[in-house]
Amino acid sequence: MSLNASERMLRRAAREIRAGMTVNLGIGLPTKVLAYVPHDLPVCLHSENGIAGVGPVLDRAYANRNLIDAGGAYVSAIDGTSYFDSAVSFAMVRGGRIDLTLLGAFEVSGGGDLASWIIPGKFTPGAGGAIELAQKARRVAVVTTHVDKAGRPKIVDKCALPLTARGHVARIFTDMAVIDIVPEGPRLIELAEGISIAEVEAATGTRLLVADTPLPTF
Amino acid sequence: MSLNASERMLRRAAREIRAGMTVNLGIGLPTKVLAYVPHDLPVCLHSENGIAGVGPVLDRAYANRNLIDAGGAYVSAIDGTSYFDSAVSFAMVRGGRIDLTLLGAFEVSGGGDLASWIIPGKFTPGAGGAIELAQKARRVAVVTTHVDKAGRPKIVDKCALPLTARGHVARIFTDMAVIDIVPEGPRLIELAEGISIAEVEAATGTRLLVADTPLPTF
Amino acid sequence: MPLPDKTCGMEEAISRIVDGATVMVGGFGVPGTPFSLIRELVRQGQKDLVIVKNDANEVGMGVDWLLANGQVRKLIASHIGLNGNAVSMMNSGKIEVEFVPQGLLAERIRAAGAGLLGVVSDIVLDAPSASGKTTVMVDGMRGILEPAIRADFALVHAERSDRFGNLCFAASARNFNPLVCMAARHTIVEAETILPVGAIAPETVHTPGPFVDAVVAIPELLGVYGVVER
Amino acid sequence: MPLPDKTCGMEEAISRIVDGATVMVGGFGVPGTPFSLIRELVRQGQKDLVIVKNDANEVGMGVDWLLANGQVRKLIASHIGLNGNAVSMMNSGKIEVEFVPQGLLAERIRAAGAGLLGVVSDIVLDAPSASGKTTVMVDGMRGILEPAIRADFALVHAERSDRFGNLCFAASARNFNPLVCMAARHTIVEAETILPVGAIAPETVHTPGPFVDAVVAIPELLGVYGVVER
Repeated sequence: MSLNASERMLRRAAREIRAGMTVNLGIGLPTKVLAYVPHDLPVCLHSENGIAGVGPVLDRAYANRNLIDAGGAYVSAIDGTSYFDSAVSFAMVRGGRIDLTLLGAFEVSGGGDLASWIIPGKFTPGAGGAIELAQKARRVAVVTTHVDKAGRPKIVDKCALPLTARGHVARIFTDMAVIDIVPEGPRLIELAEGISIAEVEAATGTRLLVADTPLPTF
Repeated sequence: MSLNASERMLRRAAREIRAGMTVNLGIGLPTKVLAYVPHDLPVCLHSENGIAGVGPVLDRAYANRNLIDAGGAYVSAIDGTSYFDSAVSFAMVRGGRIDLTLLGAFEVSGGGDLASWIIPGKFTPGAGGAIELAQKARRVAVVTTHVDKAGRPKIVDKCALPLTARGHVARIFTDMAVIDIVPEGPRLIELAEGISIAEVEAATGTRLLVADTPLPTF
Repeated sequence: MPLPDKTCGMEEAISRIVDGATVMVGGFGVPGTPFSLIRELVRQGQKDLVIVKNDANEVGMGVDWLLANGQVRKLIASHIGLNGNAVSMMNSGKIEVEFVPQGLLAERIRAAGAGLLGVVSDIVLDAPSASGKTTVMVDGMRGILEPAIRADFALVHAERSDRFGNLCFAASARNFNPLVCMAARHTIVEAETILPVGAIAPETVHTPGPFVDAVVAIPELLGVYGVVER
Repeated sequence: MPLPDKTCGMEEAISRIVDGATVMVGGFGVPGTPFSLIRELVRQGQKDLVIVKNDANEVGMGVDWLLANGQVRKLIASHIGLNGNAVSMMNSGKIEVEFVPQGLLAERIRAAGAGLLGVVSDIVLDAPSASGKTTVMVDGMRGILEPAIRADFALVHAERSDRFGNLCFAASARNFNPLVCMAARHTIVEAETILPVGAIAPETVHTPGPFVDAVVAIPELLGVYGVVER
């Protein structure tokens, strides 16, 4: 993935974050989306360990030893930040107060299944908070490279790995395309600049729905 | 019930409250016990609506409109008072953090059953917090007149009214006696000054266990 | 990024409530009861409401205004003994009343707020209404399934709110307010003081802003908020 | 009446923990982890412990000291990915690990603290460990019974405590600490500052004193409490 393609993916994903939302960003690519959100957009960032109104990550020299986000980054408070315990934090998640979560993925299926938490025998750190976020946020979108490091499609017909959530992903942002999960299946809705439909189809492990009309690019 | 007998009952019941306890006092006679607790005894009073460390009742002129106890009395804060929501308050109750509750009663059975919340067709205000206190405080004691206004025994073989809690009452303080509920049944353990065992037995609606040795008086 | 501003006019906020809605109301007695929001709900006159509140206030106060105005179909409460009107209306069948022990009421409301289907308790209610309950075994112990109590709207009284809806409650006025904030699909808060975002220290917030949808200023602190003279 | 004084020596407080006990530990990563209490537990050497904590800290920190000292039989956690030792010990069978999704871990601990037998959720865990779960119907919806997680002891880190055990936590160091305070039969708190009773404003208390059994002073704020350098 070229730096340019990655940047455009993040910039496009940032448009998913709208004024007034409470948003939870997963570790990795989703967190990087933040750099592309307009600085004056009124949004509340949530962190699973018990923060609403998460402020910018600080340099170690300025860090507060008692203020980390769920990914372990030393974050900061802003005007209106609040802290709460982990039961309240997940009440917010399961109770439907997270309007949007952007999550990373090992695999996403055309039916909106997400695998992101375990690779049996290889990567078994535990579920953390991803399962509840993926199953309970009002809207779940995935931000991921279109293929893995070995060049294999990450968007597949059926996930081989244990699921984080079944059928909850609404949209996928990759360095090649934006794909919506609709009742009929995965629908290609936007193309990265310079990428053809055929290239996306070749890099995708499931059949995509494609409109007859020209697709917007990002 | 003579004033003197009532006072002695309350004074005796006050000895049930020991240093270090968290205590919930029911409305009515139990609340009046407080006047007989030594002022320097370290005790934490709990109120169901969300107070630990309940301070003295204030005159209306000095009342805080936002600070009432579960009985609606305008109480005060002391050093170390805390406020919390009603779920936390009953977590304290059901979770076993109330060491003692003193409750009023319509009827108490020899098996430790308590009826105190409803008189079908007559008094149906709802359960309030009494049921959880009576079922979950670590120790439940009843403070009540030995007979009702019509002179009928309040300590009975079997409660006729719907129960607040089954078999949870450990001790009963009345104006005539102190009765412990033990596995064998209700045991008379103390007598009010000037009251005979026969008088207690005559005023009690169930058979009492009485030791051969002389009983202490209060 | 700044936090969203949720301040809203009283009339607009209450106008979102529709006939037949389930409305949770904070407060235990007077403290924490959102009298101004209730008064506006009486003025607008939505009907067939299911009200969930610890108590029915007293005659001539708060929930009693809704009862007197014939807006309440059903009341879910823990204790209504201080409101003789409510008891009469229950006894004459003018309203349906469902009693829930106080701590279970709090917990079942919180369960909805926590996105749970319910909780399992071992509290036994010796009343005909308890006979239909489902029992389940948990770790070898018999428990009673207590379903979550959800609401369409919550009406809340806060001492202070910032414009994002971070709330602080005064003393025992906290009671059910943080719970109903969580449990309703749409939470409307009246605040004695509305502060700029950033004016409430992050560690001292009682209810975090994400649980709140609308923050409404109180035009005047009605006498009913004061110490009750009996 | 004054409130009881619960201050206690570190050695005495930890000596109450017996071999085989279930011990809940507050903290999410470094913030809120009671390193000083854990260090004393390592010094005293109680064995066969079941540890309940969100994570296993990192190598050379906190829970890892207990693992390295062979004191842990089982770990109930949400995520141990930052501690390679813990993952290795799990994979080689030296410790048993039970994973619980983070919010359900919090909620099941809270359920114990609230005197409930369990909660009913609709969160599905796609793992072999989830296959033995009981399903129940609640209001026509299928849910999964999640039993309360109880403990004999809780170890808690507070920024401030008064001598009665009213606690305040700093920023994101709150996390699981208020929950484990509630869920254990005996709660031991280490506090960076111990204040006279009355020094904490009643509205600002995060965990009320009745949930706390022992308040222990920290002799020195070890380096491990600081910002982690990677």
